[in-house]
Amino acid sequence: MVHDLVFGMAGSGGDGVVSAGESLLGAAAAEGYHALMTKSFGSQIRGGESSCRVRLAIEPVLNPGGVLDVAVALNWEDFFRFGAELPLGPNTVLIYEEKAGAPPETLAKMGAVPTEIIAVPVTEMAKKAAGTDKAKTSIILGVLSGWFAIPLDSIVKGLKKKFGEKAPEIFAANERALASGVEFAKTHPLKNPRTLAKVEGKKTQKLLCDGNDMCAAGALFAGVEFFSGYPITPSTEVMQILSRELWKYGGAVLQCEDEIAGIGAALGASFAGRKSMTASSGPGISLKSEIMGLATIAELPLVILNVQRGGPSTGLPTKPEQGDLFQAAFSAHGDVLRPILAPTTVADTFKVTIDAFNIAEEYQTPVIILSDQEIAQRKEAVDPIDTSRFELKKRLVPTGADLDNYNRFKLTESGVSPISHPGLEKGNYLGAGIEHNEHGDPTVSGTMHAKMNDKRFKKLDPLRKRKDLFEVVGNPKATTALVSWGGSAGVCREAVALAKAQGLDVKLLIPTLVYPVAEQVYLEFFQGVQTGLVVELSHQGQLYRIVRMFVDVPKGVVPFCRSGANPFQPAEIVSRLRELR
Amino acid sequence: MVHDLVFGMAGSGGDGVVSAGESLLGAAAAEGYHALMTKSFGSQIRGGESSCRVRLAIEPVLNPGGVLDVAVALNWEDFFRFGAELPLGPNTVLIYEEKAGAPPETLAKMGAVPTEIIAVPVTEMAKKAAGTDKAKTSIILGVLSGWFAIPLDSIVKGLKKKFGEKAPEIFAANERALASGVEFAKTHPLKNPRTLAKVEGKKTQKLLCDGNDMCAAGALFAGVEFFSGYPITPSTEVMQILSRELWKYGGAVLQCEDEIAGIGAALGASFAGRKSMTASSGPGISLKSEIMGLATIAELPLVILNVQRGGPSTGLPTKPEQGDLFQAAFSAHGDVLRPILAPTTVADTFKVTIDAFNIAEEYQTPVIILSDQEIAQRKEAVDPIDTSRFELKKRLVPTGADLDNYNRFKLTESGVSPISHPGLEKGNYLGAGIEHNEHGDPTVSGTMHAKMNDKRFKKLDPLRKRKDLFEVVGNPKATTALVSWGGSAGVCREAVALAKAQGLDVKLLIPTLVYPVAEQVYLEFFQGVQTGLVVELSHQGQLYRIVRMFVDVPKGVVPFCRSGANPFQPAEIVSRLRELR
Amino acid sequence: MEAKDYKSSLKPIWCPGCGDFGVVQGIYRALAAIGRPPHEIAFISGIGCSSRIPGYTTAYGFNSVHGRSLPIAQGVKLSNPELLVLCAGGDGDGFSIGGGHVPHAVRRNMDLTYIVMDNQVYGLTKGQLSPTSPRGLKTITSPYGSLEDPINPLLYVLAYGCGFVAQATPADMPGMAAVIEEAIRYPGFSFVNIQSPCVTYGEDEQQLTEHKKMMKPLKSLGHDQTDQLRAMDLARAYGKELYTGVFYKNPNPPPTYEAMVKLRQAEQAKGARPRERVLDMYLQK
Amino acid sequence: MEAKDYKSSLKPIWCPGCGDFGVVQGIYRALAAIGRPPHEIAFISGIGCSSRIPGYTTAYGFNSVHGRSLPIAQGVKLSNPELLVLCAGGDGDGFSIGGGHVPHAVRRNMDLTYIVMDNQVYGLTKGQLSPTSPRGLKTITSPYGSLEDPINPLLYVLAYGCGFVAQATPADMPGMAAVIEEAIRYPGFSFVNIQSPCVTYGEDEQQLTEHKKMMKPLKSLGHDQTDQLRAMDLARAYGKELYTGVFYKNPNPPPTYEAMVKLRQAEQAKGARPRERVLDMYLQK
Ligand SMILES: Cc1ncc(C[n+]2csc(CCOP(=O)(O)OP(=O)(O)O)c2C)c(N)n1
Ligand SMILES: Cc1ncc(C[n+]2csc(CCOP(=O)(O)OP(=O)(O)O)c2C)c(N)n1
Ligand code: SF4
Ligand code: SF4
Ligand SMILES: [Mg+2]
Ligand SMILES: [Mg+2]
Repeated sequence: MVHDLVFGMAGSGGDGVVSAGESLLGAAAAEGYHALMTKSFGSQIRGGESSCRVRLAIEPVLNPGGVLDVAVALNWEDFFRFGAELPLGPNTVLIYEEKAGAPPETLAKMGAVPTEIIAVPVTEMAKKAAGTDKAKTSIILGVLSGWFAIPLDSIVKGLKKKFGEKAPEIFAANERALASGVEFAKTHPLKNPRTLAKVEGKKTQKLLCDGNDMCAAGALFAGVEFFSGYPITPSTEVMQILSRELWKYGGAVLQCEDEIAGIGAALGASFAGRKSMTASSGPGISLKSEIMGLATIAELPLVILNVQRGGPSTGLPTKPEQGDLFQAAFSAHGDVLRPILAPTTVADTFKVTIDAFNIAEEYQTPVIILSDQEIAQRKEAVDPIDTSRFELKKRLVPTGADLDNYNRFKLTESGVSPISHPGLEKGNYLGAGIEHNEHGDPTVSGTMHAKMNDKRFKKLDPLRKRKDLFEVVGNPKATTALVSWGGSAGVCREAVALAKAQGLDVKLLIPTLVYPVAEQVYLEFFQGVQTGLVVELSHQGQLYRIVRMFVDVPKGVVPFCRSGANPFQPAEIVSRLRELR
Repeated sequence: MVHDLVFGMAGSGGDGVVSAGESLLGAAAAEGYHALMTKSFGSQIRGGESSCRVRLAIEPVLNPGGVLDVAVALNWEDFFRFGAELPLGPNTVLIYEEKAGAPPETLAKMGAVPTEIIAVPVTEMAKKAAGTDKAKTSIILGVLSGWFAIPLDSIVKGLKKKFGEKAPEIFAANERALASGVEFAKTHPLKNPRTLAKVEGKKTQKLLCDGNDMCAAGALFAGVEFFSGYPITPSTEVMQILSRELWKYGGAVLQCEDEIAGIGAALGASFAGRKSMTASSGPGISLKSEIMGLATIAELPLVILNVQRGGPSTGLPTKPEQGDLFQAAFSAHGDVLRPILAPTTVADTFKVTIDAFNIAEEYQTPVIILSDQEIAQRKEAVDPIDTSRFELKKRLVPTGADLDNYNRFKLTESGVSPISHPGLEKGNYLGAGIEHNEHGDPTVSGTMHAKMNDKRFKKLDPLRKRKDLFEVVGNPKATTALVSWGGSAGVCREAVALAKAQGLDVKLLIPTLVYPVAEQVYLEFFQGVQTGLVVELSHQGQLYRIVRMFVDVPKGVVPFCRSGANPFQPAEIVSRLRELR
Repeated sequence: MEAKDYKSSLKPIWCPGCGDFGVVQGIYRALAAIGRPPHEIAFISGIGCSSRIPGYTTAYGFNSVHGRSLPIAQGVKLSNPELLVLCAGGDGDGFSIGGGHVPHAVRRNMDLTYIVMDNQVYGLTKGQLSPTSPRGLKTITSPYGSLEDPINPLLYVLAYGCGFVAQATPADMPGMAAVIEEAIRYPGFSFVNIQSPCVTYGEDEQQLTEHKKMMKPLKSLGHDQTDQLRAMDLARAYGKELYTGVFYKNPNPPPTYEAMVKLRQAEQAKGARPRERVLDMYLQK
Repeated sequence: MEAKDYKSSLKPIWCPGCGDFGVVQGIYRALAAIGRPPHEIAFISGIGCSSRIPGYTTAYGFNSVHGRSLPIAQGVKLSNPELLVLCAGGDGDGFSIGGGHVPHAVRRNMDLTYIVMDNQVYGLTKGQLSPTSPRGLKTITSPYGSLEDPINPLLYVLAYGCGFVAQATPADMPGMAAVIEEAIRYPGFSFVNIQSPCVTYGEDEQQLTEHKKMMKPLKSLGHDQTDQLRAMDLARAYGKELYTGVFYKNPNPPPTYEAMVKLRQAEQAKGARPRERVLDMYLQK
């Protein structure tokens, strides 16, 4: 009986590996498991190799897991193409299509060789049971169900939903294939059997979605009224969902000619008084940087999503990396302070998106949501979220006295000044990228410039004191520490648990607000810390450097970072921690 | 007898204040003085208020100086418009146009009131002597020559050059105006006379130019073959000079439709094997950031000039600020390391530009020259530069064996691989923004990505060890320290001398290479340092923060920074240093 | 409403005699004729001498960044279709750095008016080549003369399918004001190219006195405003002839983008989940 | 030289049946006919499925960033006019994000050839609207149909004053190869719009079988290649008619930009100071 199973499957384009993964995910979700799935493709648009990882667990899962418990290779070439993305270990049950032939010696080279390697005549069985090799993956699902006790009827229900009405005969064929798979499992028991524990108690209906889905939903909940952008992997899905949904709420979506127009139109909408958003990934964000600076000096609310991918330049467009933090914090010219929020899980993306809109509107500033390809595109079965706990912020609109000889950029205590919008009588003003006086008129005065810089920075001070934008996991007294953000933070959460299980007491700081740097939060967290790691998926370790800018990081706390594509595994983090001490 | 005089003059557009300053500068240069002039205008394109500062000295001068020794107001309104740019002190000789009327109380408000305030009937004298008020500034030049012993014949020579042939009568009129000014000075001696000391020994013929002139000349000397860009204040002059000169050397200049095309064409030229350059200021640099990232991953040499101006966004386009350092270091997405060189004086800009081309070509990388409006546009009389001491670097081109199955991105010891260019037989390769293997083919492998990131960073290691890119001024054993860069470094040099004169022992570190951060250089410099300042003209103090990223800066060393427009004065730096101790 | 109600207290920093003084006058008059209160007008521009213009009106102004007035204006218009949205800038702002946005703004056909102050030079940056500078022009960045043909704003925008394309000059104030007014009243994207001389960096033959001599009102030529191909043919003379007035006006304007958006919002409204239940869209069925 | 000499060892990652397979074939043939050795060819592209094309040739390739192939290509050409410079990309790369560079590349008239693989969709990003997508098209980002008219690559480039404008389809391989060859041989900027179907995200009526039925060779219509206005008139049918072949070819091509640059370099050469004395230009006289 195990509480956590990680499956990995690879095949060529036609094999339907990914849809098999989705069936597994759906079935597990229906049974009340927490489940998570990531896909990976070759560079081909269609027909290339493809793979997926599916993780099922009783407890909530926060990352795709490490070494596979179960690996399925429909052919060896494609399987090995994914290398480190589908890691095998001695305890992995390795299943392969019989006609692919015995495992090549490549396997040995990969280090830890699975003790249990089983050939299944997948194609042959499919042809026999279903009369077509299209049913290959149903054979596999049957076998997995048989060996690991994945409830069969939920898989069947899923297939029925998929084919049921449209193609009853295809459904029937697949049902037969499933059965023959189960049969095979019965007649070929595993040497050391493993079955997945049942979920106890009532099963809550799960949400099936990825980080981009959650971002779009968060924006809709926060009351986004306008979205404009330009397609780019891996952020396009957000525009895609809003293109379907936003009209329903009286909003509009504009697919623009480029990213500059994308942020330009969004900024125009904000100038017009609307909650507004744009989205892109690294290359597009680079193009947006000039207008991000305009949003800062014009003090206009704007939410900018950057779903990071491997860089620099076009880089690795389909792989995760946390390499855009420097850009997010520093890309505009001049003195600019721009809040950056990083979601750490699929579900967290919903909350973070709402935070982003609230901060943008309350402080009249552009806010960057710094997501990454892995969180954005991994599908999870997560528990429904109680939205009643989120409050929504609106921008401060001038009224009464504010509007007698209205000063758009009034120097106030908080640094925030009431903001009007076209259509509001007596609120007329000149927005501009040129430095301005309180009224909004252009100025060349260095003194006024200093005052306005001061205002633009001061108004964001409260952010660094917001406890809800930081989380400490584990024993706050621990002298061994982890700091991590975004996708890597999910891995670190598990690392903390794993370390604990191994008798190592570790605490973890997760800043949702990655910039500006909250000195106090870090200083308190580092109290008494002797050793630690700042864990992030980038060559330079960008958060570590940014924290150093403002905080004296204990000598014993060092960066643990590497280039993107292959996310960290809890185990390697724990062993790295051990090396430190 | 004084060795250093700072003049300041202000008037309205028509008054010719600036050309008067130029006459002064030219005359001084001809007499062998070191001289420097800065101009400042209102936001009008033409006809607005204008002012200039001229500093004459026996010793080389490194900044426009602080409080004025001599101030000339052609009318009060315009004079006060420049506020802090034309600071008065008790010892300032304040000269004003009589018909402007007695100094308004604004003067008192400005703090230190000059003891010597003299009305000169400028217009009246001009009309009388020259028959036109166009000669007003010649009256003033005459007065100044009389009071401060600025050699008259050099001024006359200057005017002759200016009008001589073209308009002999105008020249004659101005000559009469000069004489009457001198006469006025004779008949109205100063309460406490001050005359400028003569330059001893033979007078070397001086160069009269500004930082942008020096940058263009440096590029030509370094062998630039292609320039493309888009006009923007305050960088346009570089394109302007190259548009005149580069053809002569068989090169070409392309004024593009925007900054993206500007850097795109320049990158194309580099891909084609040419030494290539683009130039802009903050807003344009923001637009260039995507292609800067492309240059990094494609490993193409490219020199990018950023003449900083006040930001964010359009900001203060005609004022100096050092606010684009973060952008220069971090603007592209992904993990990018891009050398940044900052010139500290007009003359230094020549050397730094040559360094930039050498580094770009040797290490196959984009290099940013981070100048600023003040250095770029202040005219100086400087000593000729011996160009024989500069060596020029060329990129490493593949030959012989390299070209059998050529690997463009070969993983070498140094990280630098031979680079071919279209036209070279057997050197054919695919350049790309996509991550690549050694041969240049696109890859999605995380392992290869890590290797290539490593290569791109490693190849720049030697830079941080280059002594010639760092300068230490003053007593290396001093426990009080200054660190400064760019235009502010020139002020700090004088602050060191001033401090010494006041018995305070201070040392100064000037990094020409501001990024990557040379840990060792800073650590050595900070040895034994108790207190100090990092002096820079930006709201955030960007160098201070960037150094902290990599170096443990002594607690006693703190930022001394402010928003742009008004450069630092040596005196305020020294007094700030005193406060620290 | 009178012209003066649209004039702000901000003193223009244009050079004495700059053509843009005339242009802003023409805009005051056109707006007065239309009569919308200033707070219902959004006036977006880029960067350049000409782009200073919103600040000299009492409308909501946005003097944004170089070349981006059109994308920003589209965001404003889509967010609040009730607003009267004006867009303005220079020849460089519009057809050099901003040139990529024009065809897309045109084809989206929102009801906004784009006014280009075409002075064949970069004024604010002190006199470099602009995309409309004549071939061979000598400037500080082309000391030996430019090597390119100028672009053709009128022909381009016609080719982009713009429903209202006109040209004007401050040399004919009533004519210019009338054309601006007609452009604003046109229900869709409208474009007016105004020959607005730069007295400081412009050429002599580009000044108002010359305009007075050169200008040929299209009306007087009996041009058929509804003939798009003929309009293109005439537009080809840009730079040689100074035609003023309307080159092309779509006799039956198609529905605007914002009108279609309103329809779509109405159609889709019924499908809206309460925002607090938005996540239900991902509930596993 | 034969076609195969221009084919690289890199295996195309295009979907089976993608129109771009045909396009690269046509380019191999055209290059073979011209016969320049691969190392004297620079092939620049942006980003997109189509922009992968340089990698499948043996030329020097530069698969740069989205929309910037033309500026980069101009830098290459000006730096080394002896090179044969090709530029290629998708409809989105060329007329959406890259659209601002096209008119300026055209008016500079360097001798380079720009090939757009027009599939009316964004392929690489998996099927969103492209600037040439027909009005009303439903895609993942326009589930209720697009609200814009498509742009018109042919008419735009004609309006920009391009000296050689043609259209082709891989459905007619010999015709396409011939047009590409003619474009490359044209001494100046040449543009070929190739209808290259996206089999994965494209519409049925955009596929090669349809092209075979629809295509109308302009030759067969007796179109006069030297009549620019008539060419524009025909180009207005883009999206309705599939005309193939040459729309316009300037009978007397003007000197190219690089030719004028060479002259200028020659004229100015005498004025060159020795580089080591370059600072003398600032010596106070
Ligand atoms: C991104 C960016 N690039 C360049 C500039 C510098 N710049 C300001 S205005 C301008 C062009 C002005 O010409 P035009 O648009 O024709 O307006 P005009 O001044 O002639 O009215 C330029 C190049 C800038 N402000 N921002
Ligand atoms: C700056 C930037 N923006 C967006 C993208 C994402 N992207 C890559 S290709 C592409 C468009 C592809 O369409 P097209 O140019 O028509 O080429 P096709 O794939 O259809 O051949 C987009 C939006 C990118 N790579 N870079
Ligand atoms: S420079 Fe030219 S365009 Fe600018 S304000 Fe002066 S006259 Fe007008
Ligand atoms: S997606 Fe379309 S354009 Fe891209 S390779 Fe596949 S068929 Fe070709
Ligand atoms: Mg202009
Ligand atoms: Mg396409």
